[in-house]
Order: sequence, then C-alpha cells, then structure tokens
Amino acid sequence: MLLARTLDEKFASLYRAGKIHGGVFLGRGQEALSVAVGLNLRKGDVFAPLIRDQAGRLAFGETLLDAARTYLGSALGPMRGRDGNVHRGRPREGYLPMISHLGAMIAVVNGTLLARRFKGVLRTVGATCIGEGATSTGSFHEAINQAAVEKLPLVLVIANNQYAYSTPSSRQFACTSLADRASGYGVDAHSVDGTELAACLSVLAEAVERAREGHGPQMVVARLLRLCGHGEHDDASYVDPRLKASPLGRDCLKVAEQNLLSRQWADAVTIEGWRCEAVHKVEEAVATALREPTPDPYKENWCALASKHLVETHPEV
Amino acid sequence: MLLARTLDEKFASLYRAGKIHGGVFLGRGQEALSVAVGLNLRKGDVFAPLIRDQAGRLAFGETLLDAARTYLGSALGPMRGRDGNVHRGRPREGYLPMISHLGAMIAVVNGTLLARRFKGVLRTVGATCIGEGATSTGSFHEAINQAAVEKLPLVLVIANNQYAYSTPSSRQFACTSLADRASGYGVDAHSVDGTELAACLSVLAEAVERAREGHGPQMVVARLLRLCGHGEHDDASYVDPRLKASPLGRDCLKVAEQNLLSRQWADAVTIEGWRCEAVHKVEEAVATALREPTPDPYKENWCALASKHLVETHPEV
Amino acid sequence: MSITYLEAIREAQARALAEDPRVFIYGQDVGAFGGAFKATKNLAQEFPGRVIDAPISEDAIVGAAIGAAVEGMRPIIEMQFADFSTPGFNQIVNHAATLYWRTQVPCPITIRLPSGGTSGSGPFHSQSMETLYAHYPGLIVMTPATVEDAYSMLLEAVALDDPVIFCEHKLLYNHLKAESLPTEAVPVGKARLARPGRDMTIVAYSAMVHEALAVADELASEGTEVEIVDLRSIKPLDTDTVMASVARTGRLLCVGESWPWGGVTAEVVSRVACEGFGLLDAPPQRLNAKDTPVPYHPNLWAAHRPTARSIAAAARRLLRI
Amino acid sequence: MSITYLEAIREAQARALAEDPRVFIYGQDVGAFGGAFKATKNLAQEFPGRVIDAPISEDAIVGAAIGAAVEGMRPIIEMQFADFSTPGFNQIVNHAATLYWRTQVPCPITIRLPSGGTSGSGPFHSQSMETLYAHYPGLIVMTPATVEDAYSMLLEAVALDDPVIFCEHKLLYNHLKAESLPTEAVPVGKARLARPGRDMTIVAYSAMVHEALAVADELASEGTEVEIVDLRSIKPLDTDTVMASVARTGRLLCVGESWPWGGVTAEVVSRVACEGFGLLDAPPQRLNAKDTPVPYHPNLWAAHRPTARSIAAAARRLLRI
Ligand SMILES: Cc1ncc(C[n+]2csc(CCOP(=O)(O)OP(=O)(O)O)c2C)c(N)n1
Ligand SMILES: Cc1ncc(C[n+]2csc(CCOP(=O)(O)OP(=O)(O)O)c2C)c(N)n1
Ligand SMILES: [Mg+2]
Ligand SMILES: [Mg+2]
Repeated sequence: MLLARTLDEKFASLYRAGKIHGGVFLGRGQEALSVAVGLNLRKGDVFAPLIRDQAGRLAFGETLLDAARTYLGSALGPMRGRDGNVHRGRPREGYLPMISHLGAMIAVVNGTLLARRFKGVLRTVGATCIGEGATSTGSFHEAINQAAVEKLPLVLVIANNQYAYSTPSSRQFACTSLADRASGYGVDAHSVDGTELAACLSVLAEAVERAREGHGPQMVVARLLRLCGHGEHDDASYVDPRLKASPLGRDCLKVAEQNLLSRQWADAVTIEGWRCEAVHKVEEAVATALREPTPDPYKENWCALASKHLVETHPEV
Repeated sequence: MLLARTLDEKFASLYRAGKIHGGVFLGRGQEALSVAVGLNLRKGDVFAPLIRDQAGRLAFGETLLDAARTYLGSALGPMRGRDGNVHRGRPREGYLPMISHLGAMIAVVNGTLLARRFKGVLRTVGATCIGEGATSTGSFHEAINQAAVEKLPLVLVIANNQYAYSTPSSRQFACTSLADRASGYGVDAHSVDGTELAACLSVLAEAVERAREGHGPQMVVARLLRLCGHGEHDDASYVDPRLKASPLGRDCLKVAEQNLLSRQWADAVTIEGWRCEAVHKVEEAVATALREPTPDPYKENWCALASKHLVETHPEV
Repeated sequence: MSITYLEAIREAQARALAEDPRVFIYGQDVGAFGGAFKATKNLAQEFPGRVIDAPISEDAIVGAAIGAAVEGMRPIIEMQFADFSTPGFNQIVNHAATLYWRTQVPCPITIRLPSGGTSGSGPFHSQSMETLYAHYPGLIVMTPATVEDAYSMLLEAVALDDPVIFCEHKLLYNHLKAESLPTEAVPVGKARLARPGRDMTIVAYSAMVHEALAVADELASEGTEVEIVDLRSIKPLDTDTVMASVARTGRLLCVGESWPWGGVTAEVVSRVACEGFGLLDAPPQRLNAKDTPVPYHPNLWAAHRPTARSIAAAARRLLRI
Repeated sequence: MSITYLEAIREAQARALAEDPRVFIYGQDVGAFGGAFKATKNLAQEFPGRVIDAPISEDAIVGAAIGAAVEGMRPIIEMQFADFSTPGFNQIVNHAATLYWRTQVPCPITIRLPSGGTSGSGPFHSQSMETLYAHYPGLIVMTPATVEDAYSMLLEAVALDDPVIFCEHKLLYNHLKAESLPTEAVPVGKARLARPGRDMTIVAYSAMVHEALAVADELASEGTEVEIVDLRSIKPLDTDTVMASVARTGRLLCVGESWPWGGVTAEVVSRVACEGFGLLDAPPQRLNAKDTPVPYHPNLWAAHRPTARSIAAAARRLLRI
C-alpha cells in the first residue's frame, strides 16, 4: 500500500506538471481495503479493480511499469495508448480492464467464473471493487443477483467512501448500511472498517475463502473516506469537515504505520527505508515510461475487429 | 375481480377465435391482489399496472370499453390502434400505459410523484405492479432506490407468481423472500398471501396509507401462482403440479366466493347474478368495440412529434 | 424433407454445441422451455448444462457472456426480442465491441436478436436494431434473409472471433422453408445476387429481400428486369457487389425495414453516390419504414413498413426517371 | 463582456428556471457542486430545490423525467458524459420517444449530453451519440456549434413539447467565446450558412463546423471559396438549406465527428443524392472519424477524428474531380 500511495502521488505530481493527458484518479485512503483484496487473491483468480485500486492492482501482480506506461501513454503499455489511466488490465492474466460505465465489471467477472465452471476449473474466485455510488446502477443489481442465482465465487467489495464525485451517500441510498442489501440477494455480507489494514486483511481473507469454498457470492462493505478529490482536477471542497475529523477520515496508511511502530514490528528508520525504496522504484518506472515511444497514428492499424478480413475500408483522404 | 376475470376470459376466447391480433395476457389468479391495489387508490393518485392487472385497472377506473377497444384495435380506443392489448392507459388521468420493457414504469411513477411534490400537491400516491421476474432488471433497482432516496409515496407491488414466462423463481433470485430486499433500500416491506382477497385488501390499504402519510416507499410482496400461461399462446405445461396443488395454487376468485358463501355475505344466486351482469357488460363492451372502425392508414398522420412543424417529410412514393 | 428458417437457427446451434465444447447458450427461457420462439427447442435436453435460463437481466446476460468469452468460451446469447436488447446495449457497444481493440483479446460472442415487425406486435416487439449496432465500431452485424443463410451465417457467427449481432427476422421464422440445410456457404462479408436483372438494382436485406423478389416477379411480367442484391451482412457491407450491380443497371433503389433517418439505406446510397457516382443513370432512391414507432394494428403496420406494393411503386417511379 | 459556450448553457438554464416554474434540473452532481463541467454552477443556490442531485442511475433519471413531464413539468437532464446515456438509452428511445405517439400526451424533456472527443479522454468519455438518437422516431436532436446556438437552442429545447437530445460539444465549452448572448435566434429546424462560398459546400455540425471554417480560410487564401452549412439540428435535418447550397456550388463534402457507418454524413449525402442528384457536379464526399473506439492518446485521437487538415485534403480532392 505504501508503493501504491507513492505511485499515486507521483501521478498526481505529474498531473500538476501537465505531463499526463486526461484525468488522474487516486486511491488515497482506500489502500488498506484495496491491498487486502489483491493480497488475498492467487494466481488463477480473476480481479476487476476500479479507479481507486492501485494498491490492489499491485498486490494482484500488476507491474509499476504497466501502470506508468498506461498513465503516460507509452506505446509499449498494455493498452498501447488506445486507452489510458485506470482503464488498464491484462485479461489473459485474469486482470480485467475496467470500462468507465460503473457497475459493468461485475457481470463480466461472473462470466469468467461461469466459464471456469464450464471448464471444470475449481477453487478460483473472482473479485471486483466498486464505490458506494455505483451501487445505484442497474448493472450492480443485475450482476450481484446473477452471481447469487448461479452461486458463483464472486467477492464484491464495496468501498463506501461517503461520496460519489460530489454526491454524499445520503443522496445515493436510504438504507442504514449497504451490507443490508446482501440478504435481499441471498448472499453473505461482511462489514469492515476500511481504515484498519488488519481488519481489511482478515475480513477479505474470510470472504475470499468462503467464496473459494463454494459458499457463493460474498459482499464486503467497507466504511472509509475518500482522502482526495474525485480526480486530481477536483479540490473536494464539498467534503464535510466533520467526516474528515471523524474516525472515517483517518488515513489507513498512517494508521498502519502507527500500528507497526506501536507494536514494534518496524521502527521509523525501517519504514523510512521502505518509503525510499518505493520512491526509487516508482521513479524508475516513470522514467522508463517517459522515455518510451508514444503511439504513432501512422503505424496504428485502426482496426476494431479480430477478424481482419471483415474490416471495412473507407475511402482514404 | 369477477368483472376482470370475465373480461379476461372473453379476451381469451376471442383470441382462440382468431379475433385478436397479437398476444393476450391474463391476470388469472392475481385478481385479488390487483383489485386490492386499484381499490385502495383514489382519484388523483397514479397507477401504472402491468400485464396481469385487469382487475386493478377496472378498480382504478378504466372502462370496459377502453380495454375492449385496445385489445380489438378500435380506432376509438385510447391507443387508437397504435398500441395494443395491455399497453394502454390515460396518462392525463394518472393511469400510465406500460411499455413492454420490464421495470421501466417504476421510475416513471417516481417522476409523477416528484412533479407533485414540486407543484405542492400533497397526499397523492403512486402505485405500480410488477412480477417477480422483473425484479431482476436494473430498472427495478434504480427506481426503488431512487424512490427511497427521494422518500416518495410509491407503492411497489410485486406479484411473485412463481414463474417469469417459463422460468421458475429459483432461476430468478436466491433470497428467501423478495421482501428481504426492502431493508437494503430503506423502505417498508409488506408480505401477503395473494390468494386471499381480504388479506390483500388490508395489506394494500395499509401500504397505501403509509405511503400517503409520508412514510416513503412501500414494497408489497404477494405469494401466488399464475393460473394461466404466460400469454394465451402458452399452455404452461412447465408449471410444477405440486405448486398447483399447494395453497399457492388456489384460485383467489373461488376463495373469495367461498368466503362470501361461508360467511353468508352472499348466496349462490346473488353471485350467479353478479356473474351474469359481468358477462352482460363485457359482451356489450366487446360488441361495441367490434363494431367500431379500425385505424385507417390513410388518415394516420404518421407523426411521432408533438411539434408538428419539426416533423421531417420523406419523399413520398 | 423441408426445414424452416427457425429450424435452421436451431440446427445451427445444435451443431455448434455438438462440435465445439466452448459453445453455450444463455438467455431467458432458452432452457427446458426452448425459448419464446422455440429456437432452442430440445437443446437443453440434448446438451445438459450448456443451455442456461437467465434472469431478466439483459445487462448482466451480456456482461457474463463477455467474461466467458475472455476465458475462451463462445457464448450464444438469445435476446427474447431484439427490442429488449436496449438494457444490454451498454455492455454490447461499450464493452464487447471495444474489448479486442483495447486489449487484443478477442470477444467471440453471438447475440441473437429476433427482429423485425410482425402484425399485431406493436412498438416494443417489432424493432429492427441493426443500424444502431452497425454504427458502433467492433461489431459484426448479420441479417440473413434465407434459410440457408440463417444456418450457415449463424455457424460462422459462432466461429468468428468478434462479437456478432445476429438479426433474425421473426416474420421469416415459420414462413420461409428450404429443402435442406446447406453444405457450403458464401462467406460472411459477401452479398448475394438474389436475382439477376439489367434494368435496375434493388438492394435489400432480411425480410425485405422477399418483398423485393415479389416486386421483381411483378415487374418481370411487364418486361422490366430487376436485379436484387441481398446484403446478408450489413456490417461489413459488401459495397463491391452493390457497385457491380449498379454498374450493370445504372439504377439503385435501397429498401430497409427500419426507420428513415440514417440506417442501411442511407449508408448504401451514400456509398454508391460517393464511390460510384458515375455508374448512376438516375438519382438513387431509398425506401424505409415510416418515422414513427411500429404500430400495433395490422392496418397501420402494413402501411408502416415497405411492402411489395410500395417497393413496386418506388421502382416504377425510378424506372421512369 | 465575453461569454463562453459553457456559460451560455448555464445562462440558458438559469433563464429557463427563472421564467418557467415547470423547469427543474436533475442529474449527477448538478446541485451544489454545479456539475462535472460546471454547466449548472450556482443554479442550485439560485433556485433552491429545483436543481437536484441524482444517484448513479441513468435509467431511473430518465424514467423520472418522463413521469414529471407527463405531469406537466419540463425537466432538464444532465448526463455526466454523453457516453453514460447508454444505461438510460431504453427509457429515452422506447419511453420518452414513444409517449406522444402512443398517447398524444407530450413528453417535454431536455437531455443534455456533453459530447464529442477531447484529447486524453479515451473511449468512454468522448462519444458523439447523435446518430443513435436521430434514428429513433420521436426525438429532436440538436447539435449547436456556436455560443449563440448553445444558448438559444437550449431555451428552445426546453420550450418544445418533445424530448430533445441536446448534444453540446465538450471541446467548445471553454474555447468558444462570443461577445454577448443573442436576443433573437434562427428557429430550430433551420440550418445556418456559416460562411458563403461558390466553389463547394461543406456540411458540418457541432465542433466540426469550426474545423470546416478553418479549412475555408485556408482555401480562400488559395482562391477557392468554400460555403459552410452548419446543420444546427440533425433531426430535423434542414435538407432545403443543404440542397440550396449544393445548387449553388455543385460540390458537397459532409463532415462528422462520429463513426463512419451510418450517421449524419450518410443521411445528408444520401438525401442530396436522392433528391438533388442533378445539382451535383461531382460525386458527393463524406468524412468521418475512424471505425474504432475513440483513442485515449492525443496522437491517436488527433488522427481518429476529422481535422482541418484532413478536411482540407478531402476538399482539395473534391475540387479536383
Ligand atoms: C454509468 C455511469 N454514470 C456516470 C459515471 C460518471 N462517474 C464516474 S465516477 C462517478 C462517481 C463514482 O462514485 P463511487 O461509485 O462512490 O466511487 P468513488 O469515486 O467514490 O470511488 C461518476 C458519477 C460513470 N462512470 N458511469
Ligand atoms: C427488459 C425485458 N426483457 C424481457 C422481456 C420479455 N418478457 C416479457 S414478460 C416476461 C416474463 C415476466 O415475468 P414476471 O416479471 O415474473 O411477470 P409475470 O409474467 O409472471 O406476471 C419476459 C421475460 C421484457 N418484457 N422486458
Ligand atoms: Mg464513493
Ligand atoms: Mg412471474
């Protein structure tokens, strides 16, 4: 999670320096939850992260270079400049690239799990993350219900970070907790304080394990606060200061550090060392990506079909 | 409900005689629930019925002639032959005509209630009906959540008639009861045995009353069985005989009649008189509609816009 | 033996299931019931576990198909009616259609859309949605007009590595019959000369091919020879075959069952005008449905869509120019 | 004083709210926050209770607008990006668009779609969806290219009794400026002669009008006079003005930012070919975006859409024919 934070901060500073085209979306304050998802998955599992999941992506095995290349538009990145920023993945490795339309990834994860059932591949799970705002989409509902009907090993992680862009949760839903939705689908629910790494790790471990053991979809609802703007263009001035001051507003990374220190699992020097190492790795990846070629429109084949022989040609100008 | 059953049966026999274009959809077995919705609404309320709501439509004030004209394609009906069968209504009278896409009517009812709030019209409610199959649509979810966030006086009636076309509920959802969904939206839930008229009347009375009093959306879930095919083209041979033999399979109309008789609120002769009267009215409406002109394509203005001056003209052939 | 357009669709699915373990079918009521139109009749019984009833969740149905395709499966999705593909529209055009371009991982799914108008079906069970799907990059859109094409193109759809929108016309389901299933087929992407003629070209697809053929019969008795091009797939659209026909006849009428703004007729006419201007001896002409929802009543419905009668009138007018 | 395209959109909404109590605004983040692009800045404060934040529920957002319209209100819906109108697609095309035709009760809703490509936005924040909505009967589709039109057409959209799809181009939001708001306006349904010329006609709309104007400048310096028609609304499409221009110039190039299959350029070219064949001295020409999703990277993006450069090349080629 330290590495994710460091990478995010680098992207933010590149954004401020005008070095990134389009938006930058950070996971600040959500690293504990996100990393807990990634860490509990294994090779062969499926992961469809969303915009605030840098930590989970890295934990699942994404390289810093993939991230840097996509944000910086390197032609060598997994999306080759065709798509950017958080819209990246490697489907062949079970790492699905999000589309922007919120809620759309869940059913796709279901489909990968259905396929595994067809193929007789057992004991793999699929996890995906979503914000509380996206629980209002029809896609969310159709997909979690689908997973429940098919009893799929889906782990659906909802980060209730109190805001969807500027919209507070009170304008998004009227239930006490989103975990109250689980029984209406017939799926298990887990709630967790998203600012506590240890809690996230153990709750996710349990949820992933239950899914793996065949207990059907697991819904995890985490309480936390988005500690940044919606994107880096947004100063988030609308965030209620009382929320910032509340336990929800704690920075999960600081909490985790404090924990390490107070339990004497690490001292300040060690942590500083990790930080330096993270900065170093991030700088290296970014420097590499920055040196790389950007996509060349003349080399681009402009071809949206895999069946090349069926591509229409339009009169050239 | 007797009138609705009689009308439905007439449509079914007209269908068998090849007198109706397109499908015929009956409310057989659902009249008690449906009529309870219609009876509990007042003038000024909004009602968006679905395919099995002949009883509720009549109770809300639809005339037999409107129904007959639409099914028989009279040019004088409310839809003038442009739309048919169950796709009928009179929006100006708070009676919304369904589109076929399941789940789509709920948000529209929400909108009428929002409008009333804007206009300061108080104490009107909006009711709409839906099958258990349609609870799987994204539209259902978005709309009930929207109603909850806006705390609208919506009464959402779910008829769990065990099948969506041929699909049993076990392939539609995995929760114990659809009423378990209510708490996940923060709305009130009511469950009722849909074969019992008295129970339906009192539960709907309570739900409508609570909505009217400002307690926000009310979800009513009724248990019953569809006592007919999906449409009259369907012999429903897939329906589990055990369900037919179970209490769910009781015919609400017969149950109600038995009740009247056993409580001596009416005798067999009276009931037979009602039946004759219903048949007479239905025959009259159908005979009228059958005599009426069908739509004339040469008189049709083929104009989908209210802004006539903006209609595009296409070269005539 | 004789086989209908609908049976051909069933047979193609049966063969795909039999020959390729990656194929499965997912949609509402497709299982034991065999589908609203019986296009999957007995398939659940013949291929246990591979023909799956879905909840009423078009978005999730398509979403799941995408995920399965990523994992190497070849799902066939049945929409109960083409019109009900709108709730699945987003996953189709923004997810299935973009996946290969974004990731180089193919997305081989076939989405069957029971399409087109039938009398008494009304605004929501009659639509022809090919135009929408053809507009988006990343999709192949097939519109078979014959029993043979229904069969062979559906097999090809399943075999292709791209998402295919398979528009099957409900009006042809039971009316259209052939002697037997084809053993070979024109590949997708090629149009078919449904009838040769020298005086004018009518370009049509799906059910309209048969209306056009009726017109050709009628005009033949008056001594006019109409050439009919059946597009077969509207994306890709076989401009070459259209152009070659117009080169022979000098006159083009393009007929479609969908609405007049945009669509196949606009695309065909504008391609010919742009790329084959000199081939035209007269202005090209289009004939589409009227610009309103599809009406319920048979009287209105028959006047809403092009028919042999209105096509013949348009053809005669074009011949007089 | 100077006012941007975006400010004009804000001002039009402010005026509509001020003058008509039936107007309200509904959409994600449109309230206190003022919208993702600030098109509703301060409106929630100025008109308390009438600018409402919606959940992320496009289907329910449009659905509620329809219900409110039935009750006599005049909702303005903001989609956060045009691309996100897909989950609301069904309610738009099947419900809002059919209501009047089915019931004779009008459905006056305005759906604002922040449209079109901007550099670095990628496949899901760049789309131009006018073609889809224009294909369906029952909708009006506006595509303003100027500050003045953004203002006056939005006011007219709200005043009209039909559902209006209002495609506002994100690239114009802050770049395009005018001296002041217009006091009178060309009515919707009429195209605008953006620049007179005698040698050829370029038909464009939305952001492409400005690319075309740059081309006209460039070619003017070479002695060629290009006439530019700004369609303003693509449905209804003002065929008369287009035809009159082609009658003067004999040459037509139609430019659109959307994908090449179907769409505005196909519709315009095919109308001119069908109805104004004799006016053309050369084959008509179309220029569209490439047939892939809109790319993220600025290099690719700039090559994906038509630009002054590619339009100029097409224009020169057409002049040589
Ligand atoms: C269907 C859809 N509608 C609108 C948007 C625009 N949008 C992008 S992110 C966002 C807010 C998401 O909030 P939430 O789900 O709570 O996630 P968070 O940003 O808080 O992590 C919105 C409205 C979208 N991406 N998809
Ligand atoms: C979005 C959508 N998908 C599919 C259909 C086709 N369809 C019509 S009725 C029906 C079954 C409805 O079942 P249910 O909601 O349980 O209502 P019931 O018929 O049992 O009253 C289906 C699948 C539809 N109308 N809308
Ligand atoms: Mg959030
Ligand atoms: Mg049902």
